[in-house]
Amino acid sequence: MINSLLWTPLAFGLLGLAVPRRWTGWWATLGAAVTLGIAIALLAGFDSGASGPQDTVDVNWIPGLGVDYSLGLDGLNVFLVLLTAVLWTAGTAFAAFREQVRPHLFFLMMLLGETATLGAFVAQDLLLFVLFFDLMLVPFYFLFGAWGSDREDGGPTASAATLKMIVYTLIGSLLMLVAAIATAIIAADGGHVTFSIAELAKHPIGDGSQRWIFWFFAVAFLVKMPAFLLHGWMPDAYRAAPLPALAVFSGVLAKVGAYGFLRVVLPLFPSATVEFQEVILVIALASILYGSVMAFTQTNVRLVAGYSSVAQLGFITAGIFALSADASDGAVLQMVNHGLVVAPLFVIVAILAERSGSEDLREMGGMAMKAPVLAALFLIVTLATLAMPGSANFVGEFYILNGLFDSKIVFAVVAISGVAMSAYYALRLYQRTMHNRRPEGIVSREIGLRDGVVLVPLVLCILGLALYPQLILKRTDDSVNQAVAAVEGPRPETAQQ
Amino acid sequence: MTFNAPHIDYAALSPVLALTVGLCVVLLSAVFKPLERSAPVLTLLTLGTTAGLLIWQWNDPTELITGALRLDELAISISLIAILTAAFAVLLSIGEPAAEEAGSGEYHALLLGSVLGMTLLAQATNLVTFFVAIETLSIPLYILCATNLRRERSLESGLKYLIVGSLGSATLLYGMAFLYGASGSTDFSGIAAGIAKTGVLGDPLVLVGIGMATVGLAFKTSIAPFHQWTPDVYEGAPSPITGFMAVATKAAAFAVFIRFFDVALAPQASEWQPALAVLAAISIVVGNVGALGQDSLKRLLGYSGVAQAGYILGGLVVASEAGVNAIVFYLAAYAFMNLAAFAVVVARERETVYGDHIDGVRGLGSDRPHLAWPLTISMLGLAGLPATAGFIGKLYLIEALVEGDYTWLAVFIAVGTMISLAYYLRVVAAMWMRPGGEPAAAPAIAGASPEADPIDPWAGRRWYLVAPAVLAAAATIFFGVIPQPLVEFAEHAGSSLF
Amino acid sequence: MSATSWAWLVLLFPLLGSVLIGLGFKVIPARAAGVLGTASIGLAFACGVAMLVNLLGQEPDARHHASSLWDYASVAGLDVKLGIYVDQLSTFMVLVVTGVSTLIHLYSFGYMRSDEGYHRFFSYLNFFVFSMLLLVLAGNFVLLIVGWAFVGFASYALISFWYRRETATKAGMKAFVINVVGDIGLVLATFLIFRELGTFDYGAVFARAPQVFSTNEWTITAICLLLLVGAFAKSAQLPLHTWLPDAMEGPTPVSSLIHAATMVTAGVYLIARTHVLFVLAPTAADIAAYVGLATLLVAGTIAIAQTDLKRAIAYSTMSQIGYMIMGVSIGAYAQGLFHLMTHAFFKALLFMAAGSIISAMANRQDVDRMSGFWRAMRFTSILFLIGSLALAAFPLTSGFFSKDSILAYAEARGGMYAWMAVGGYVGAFLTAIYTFRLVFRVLPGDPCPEAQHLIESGDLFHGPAINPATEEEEDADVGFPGAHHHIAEQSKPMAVAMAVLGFGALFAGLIQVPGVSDVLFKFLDPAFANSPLSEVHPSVGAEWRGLAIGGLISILGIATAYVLWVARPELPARFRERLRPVYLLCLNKWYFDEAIDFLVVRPALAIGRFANRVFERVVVDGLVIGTEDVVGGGGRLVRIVQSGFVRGYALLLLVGFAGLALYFLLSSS
Amino acid sequence: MEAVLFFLAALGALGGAVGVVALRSPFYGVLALIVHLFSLAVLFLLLAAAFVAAAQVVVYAGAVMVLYVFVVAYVGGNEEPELDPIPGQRFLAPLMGAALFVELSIAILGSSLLAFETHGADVNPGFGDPAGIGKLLLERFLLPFEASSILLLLAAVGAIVLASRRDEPVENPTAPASAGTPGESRPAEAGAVGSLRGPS
Amino acid sequence: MNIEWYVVLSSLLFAVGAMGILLRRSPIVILLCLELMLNAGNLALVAFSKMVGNQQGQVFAIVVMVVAACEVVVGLGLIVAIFRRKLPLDVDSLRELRG
Repeated sequence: MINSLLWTPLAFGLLGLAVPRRWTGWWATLGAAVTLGIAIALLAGFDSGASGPQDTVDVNWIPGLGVDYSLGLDGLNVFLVLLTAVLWTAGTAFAAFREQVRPHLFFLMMLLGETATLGAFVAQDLLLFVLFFDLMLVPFYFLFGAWGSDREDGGPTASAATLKMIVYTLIGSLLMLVAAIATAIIAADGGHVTFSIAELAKHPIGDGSQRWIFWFFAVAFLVKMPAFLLHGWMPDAYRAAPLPALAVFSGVLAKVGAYGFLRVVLPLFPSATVEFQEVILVIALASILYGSVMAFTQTNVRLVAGYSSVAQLGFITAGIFALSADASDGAVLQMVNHGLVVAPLFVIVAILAERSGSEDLREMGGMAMKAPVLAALFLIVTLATLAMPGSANFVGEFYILNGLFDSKIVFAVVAISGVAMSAYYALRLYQRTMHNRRPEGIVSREIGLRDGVVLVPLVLCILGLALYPQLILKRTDDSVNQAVAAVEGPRPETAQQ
Repeated sequence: MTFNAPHIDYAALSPVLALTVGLCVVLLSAVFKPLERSAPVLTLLTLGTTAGLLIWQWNDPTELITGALRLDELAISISLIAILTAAFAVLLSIGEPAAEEAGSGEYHALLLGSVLGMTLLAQATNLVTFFVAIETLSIPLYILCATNLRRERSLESGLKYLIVGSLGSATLLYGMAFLYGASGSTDFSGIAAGIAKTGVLGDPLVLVGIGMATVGLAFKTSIAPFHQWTPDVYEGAPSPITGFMAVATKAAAFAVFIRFFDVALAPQASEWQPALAVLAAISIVVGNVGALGQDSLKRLLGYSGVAQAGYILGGLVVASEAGVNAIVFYLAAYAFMNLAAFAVVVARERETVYGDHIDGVRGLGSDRPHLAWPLTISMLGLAGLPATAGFIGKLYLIEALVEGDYTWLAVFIAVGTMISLAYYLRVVAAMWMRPGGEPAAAPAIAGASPEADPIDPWAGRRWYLVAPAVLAAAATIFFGVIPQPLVEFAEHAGSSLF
Repeated sequence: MSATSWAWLVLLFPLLGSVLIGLGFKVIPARAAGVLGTASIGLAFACGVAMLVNLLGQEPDARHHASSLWDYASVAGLDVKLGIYVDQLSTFMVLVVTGVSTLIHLYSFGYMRSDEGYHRFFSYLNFFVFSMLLLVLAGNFVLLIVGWAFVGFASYALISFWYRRETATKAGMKAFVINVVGDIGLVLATFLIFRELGTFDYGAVFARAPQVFSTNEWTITAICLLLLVGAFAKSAQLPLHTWLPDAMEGPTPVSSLIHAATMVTAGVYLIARTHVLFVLAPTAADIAAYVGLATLLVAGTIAIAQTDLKRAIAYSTMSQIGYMIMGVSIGAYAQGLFHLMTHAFFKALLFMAAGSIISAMANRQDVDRMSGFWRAMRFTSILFLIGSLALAAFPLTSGFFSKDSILAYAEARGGMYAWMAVGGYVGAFLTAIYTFRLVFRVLPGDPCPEAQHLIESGDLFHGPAINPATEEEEDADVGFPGAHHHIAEQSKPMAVAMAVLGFGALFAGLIQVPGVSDVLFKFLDPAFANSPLSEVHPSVGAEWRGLAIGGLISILGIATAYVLWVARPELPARFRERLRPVYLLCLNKWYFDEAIDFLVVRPALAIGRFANRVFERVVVDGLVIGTEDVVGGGGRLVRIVQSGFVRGYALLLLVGFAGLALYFLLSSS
Repeated sequence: MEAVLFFLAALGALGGAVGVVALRSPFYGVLALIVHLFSLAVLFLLLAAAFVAAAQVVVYAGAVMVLYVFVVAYVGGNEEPELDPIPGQRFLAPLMGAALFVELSIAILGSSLLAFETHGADVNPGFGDPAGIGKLLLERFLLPFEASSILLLLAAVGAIVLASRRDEPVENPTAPASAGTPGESRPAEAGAVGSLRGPS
Repeated sequence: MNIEWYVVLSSLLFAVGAMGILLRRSPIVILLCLELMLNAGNLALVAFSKMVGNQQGQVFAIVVMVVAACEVVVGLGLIVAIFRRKLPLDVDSLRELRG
């Protein structure tokens, strides 16, 4: 089951090479849809009571190196998997509706990206996780570089921006590779080397090693998010990226970083986590504030969304490093929420760009006039973005901040100011595009059917979650408790080894 | 006087004999012109037979001819890599102007000679054999590099290689002399016993001897700062030869490197380990930053080769079985990745006016996907991205390093890999993210210089160029996804030493 | 059916109406949308009444019920249900909200008829009512926050309803952001409550608070102050009031419903709802009272100087809410709510009348341009007068009784609270003056051109569409004023709505006349029984004395206004000369906007610009570029050393060898 | 007696070596090398390596040097210009030489191997005579011996490949009569390629 | 004579040869210098073989001579080829490959 989930996209992508150009997009969409079906089936069969991963697969992959091909679902990843499937279906469909140059390659890369991302989520073997984590970059390197748009203003070309992104993000993940291996070997301590996360979590390694290994992992994840000071790759890459790819990229890939903290760092390096809690929290806060501030001074629509994600990921990180179950619950919920919000946001950006021929806020406006439906959808997305109470995003942030408030009250108070700023930049984005006078040469056209079928389901997901966030929280809670068990409350005795 | 001929295990010697015989046959084919066209076939036959015999010998290690050779899995696996590479080189050499220049028979004979040198080197367990073998490996290469006599660069590369190479072997020889003097034996085992004696252990004579041996071997494996011949020779030599050199020479040299250091010099390991580690670090840095601004693909691969040698040397630094496994695995992976790249380079060299300039692959993605994919895969593999053999290889090396408490070197590998992305991906970008199309000025260049080789517009479709590229790329992916067979292959090699 | 199920219905209808109208905007004809919208609220009102009846059928002390639908977000110790809480307070609020809303929907049905966004308007309006009801019915703090934010959003949506108007969208943004600040206060308060009490549920919180907190300990004070932040933001109290005047950008029905009758009173409701906590934190309560007092005075002074009809009324709203806040925070809960109700009536009415007049003025709102509407629009003028009388607390009008009941309580409580009462009377005097300034400007005198046109041709004057705030041309498709405007004289629904409210404004006070009738307080008091302050009761005599003073002051104020603007029109100008600083202060609204702009907005934007121009370039990119330079430099170096001279290579090789040899020599024994 | 011989031979060897390095004309260089080789042969004799000495004289001073002489005669002993184009090489080279010598001799003299101080093991008269060496070559070192024969074969082939008359540049079809010197061909090519390089 | 002397002499010759490679630009002379270095190696080998009293060193020396001869042959071949190609016989002028 979980195998089919993982490999269906790639299989479709490869078979797609044989499909005539005109139908590649649809074939790919079908593939993504089938994956979505499998994901839903998995969720349906998911037993929120059971502890530990479910429908696992565990095969010796490279016995010589102690690497296993072991996958599994648990509360941490089940909804992220679902999110991935949903967003990819949407993104692929959105792309399929539009003319693509070299469609075969484009959709192959899209689907390869899905497989890689799913792999990173379901991997239960540390090294497998690292492998997929790195693999994710490859397809997006091609997507951004080959289908990206070079800037007119003499900024870096698409391929240059993409290269920057790849190198930047790989800095993290290669160091992570070293760190992962070091973890396993130190843990094995001369014995049989295993990378199984569950095994490694049982006997954490010594504090001294934990310190540097923790940072190797942390950097990898923080870059991916991206977090403050490590987001240098983001602006250029976001400007260059083709929007369908960017939607899934920013919707899902950023989460892998946050997910990694919960899946790997907290259970495996508890003492270091406790030790560096404040440092990471400071970074998270910086991301929140800086991202927000940047977001409300940006005029490029993509970058507003981009920096807002920086802020949002800051919240998620803060939630994880509150080191309390409720905050982490909120973090997981918020990962899903943010994914569901930012992807449609980019879809809308694409729609707006088509109508205004520009992605600059200063050249937009008044587009709601003839497009009430579009405006309504956009409005809902905006409200979710600014974590309007009543939206699942609010619940997520509420849980995060409440947990943070309990453990580190000062951080919580500072962090919450980000909420106010988010209100400002999100509304600003909405108003500057949809409201106010309409500049010359901007058409206010109602959203077409083809975009509708992409956008409406996503918005429905947002609304549905807003009504019943418990859906996620309930299934997540157990796994989150296990994840934070080692670090919650007093310093665990495992750390004294 | 009486002399009793040494016992010779002909079965175990058969690969070497096969090569020798093949060599002679090919050489004879050069004499009878009508036969000369069959030289490549004969060469392939020889290589095939040898490979078969080697696989047949895949069993417990056997000492040969009074300790001159030792045919064990390490030797066999390395020899197989060398032979595979040679076979690819033969294919790539079809229609290679250099081969016509030199005369197909001689050309292939020299190639076989070099392979012979490699197989001997991989088995050598005696200083004399070692030295002869390394020369048998090198001298034909000096010549082959220069065989494209019309190209000044070919000659230049040949001469440079010869001069620096001989300097290297002279140093090596002098070091050998010291070790012989200190231990009183030319056999590796004898040396190990000799220098392990108290009073000798840690003696400056021994250590400086080791130092000189290191220089010689580091030179052959193009470890910085003894790497400088690499970019020049790679660029100047005929591309098939470069491809052959890049992989096979490294493999053979590393084989003897391993044997010499892990067997003969094992007693002094604690001294040479740090030195080698530093050398590895240096060449990782030098190779990677050197490759950054290169426009010549072959030159770029040359520098990348320096960096890769640095990675591989890491496996030797830890002086452990895992390290040897890692080296052998990485060499195999490296062979596939490099060969794919060179096959494409050769093809583009022949069908465009750019030679091996990076512009030669511009827009390849849309013009010649069947070439673009192999090159892409090989670049991603060399960059160590997942789902390629390169990733597993790095994984293997890093694991060995961390186990051997050389984590800092592992970090160096990681950092180096990051830098390397900048140039590997530049090639990928050129293929997929730039418009292709032939340049308007093309005719102006063709033939303008006496050095320009004739252009073969169909080169991009020749089976003997496409097949190797595709095969190698496929192997790169295959062993990236299902590495276990290769891992076992490597583990055999390692277990045969320790 | 139980009270709670009625309550659920109360919530259901407006939501249903909003969604139906919103989704069916293409298929439902305009009129039908109006009917649907009004009907849904009407039904809600009906259910509210049913709820009341149901409650009255029970013991006064048993008149509170909680009910919940499903777990909203309940894991890891947090427990948030989708639950409501019904008691006298919420019932009362429901009735006020739905009642007034129904009428205003009716009014809008006529008033907005020719607006292009008719569906949108009713959808929003229904959504607002739903949110407001959610706010008052919420059974736990989280849901309260949800309702709290929803009304904030509804108000944003309706303020910037004419979204082509830059001023409107700006005002909307301002309102929203300030409201979010309020929300944050509320959220933080909730966190603190949860941290201390471990629950969000009203019942549990109010039950545990007295045991957990000792009076005036910092946590409870902090909680209350944070709650106050929310309350002030919503109820436009100093210093978070600046959004309210700008909110007048919205259509007049919106001003009358949201920014006069209902939403802005949410703060009052909040304090009343959490009175248990405030009782534990007297300091916070007093602060609230003082802020209320300050607001009512400041707003009064500002209102006198404003020339924009709607804004002037808006400031009056601020000051009236000041009374209520003061009331509920000194313990005059029932009185405060009483005033809340009457204020809802007369202020809604006042806005409706104003809207009718503004329509006649072709959307101009400058009172200095208005005059003579008494002759032009008799019906409207009468109701405008009624509203003003009630606002000025003219004897026997509803405002007369409600406002003075608060002051009487303050007096009765004595001490500094008595002085608050004095302040309240001063405020009342100001109120009378500015209210009747408007009256005397608009109604009497010879008709202004617009009024004249109306008298002669019998239909409305049509000027070019202008933005009342900036007096500049609007772009044509802004929607309003659409084909033509509507005034009460020509539109039945408007007239009906105004008439009903007029009745309310005049006689609603009679349900609570000291010594005569005690309907309201008797109903409400049990809800506040657990507050020691509810023991305080001014004697009937004291109350009547207060009423007398109040009546006198209001008449005095009206007289002053008459002198200033009718008898001796030159006086104001002279005062302006004489007291220029004071006048400017009032005219510029005590420079609050400027202050906030200077203290908050500019710094934030400056930081943003800095981050964008400097930090991002220098530091963030610097990291990247710096690395690139280092690596690239290394590359150049390597390429230089790779000089092509074979002897150079040989040299390097030997240098390397020498180095190596040196190392080995050193490491040799 | 032995010491005298040693010093003479050593002087000769050293002198020859220095001569090779110092003499400007290759031809004299060759002659100097021959001197060097002969003196080495003497040293070999002193070290009881008769066969090696013989081989030295025959192979080197005989065959190889002749080859040298032929080549020098063929290409003409052109003197190389004084000025060294590589900055610093002139000064670094002697420095390096000195450094090497110092390091090596430290290694040698610092070595604690006792045998150093002696004349070496006193060996039976048969030591190093053709019989002994031949026996070793055919038994112990059979393989290197055979291998070196192949090596010689390859070298010969190589020499033929490199030096054979098969191609004069002028016969080169692709090169017209204007077979320019390579010096000018590269800039042309480079320029052309450079002009074709897209902005990247 | 002590073995030391021979070995030191050989190291001196080795250094001289190396210096020659660094200094001289005519490929022929460079080849000669390579010969010097190899011969230095030979001297060391022979000296050591005397020291340790086995003949392996001498055999090695003989093999080295063969190797040296091969290198010479190839080197001279190259020189001839370069000469044929009408290129200057000066290693410094052969620097198209660089960077």
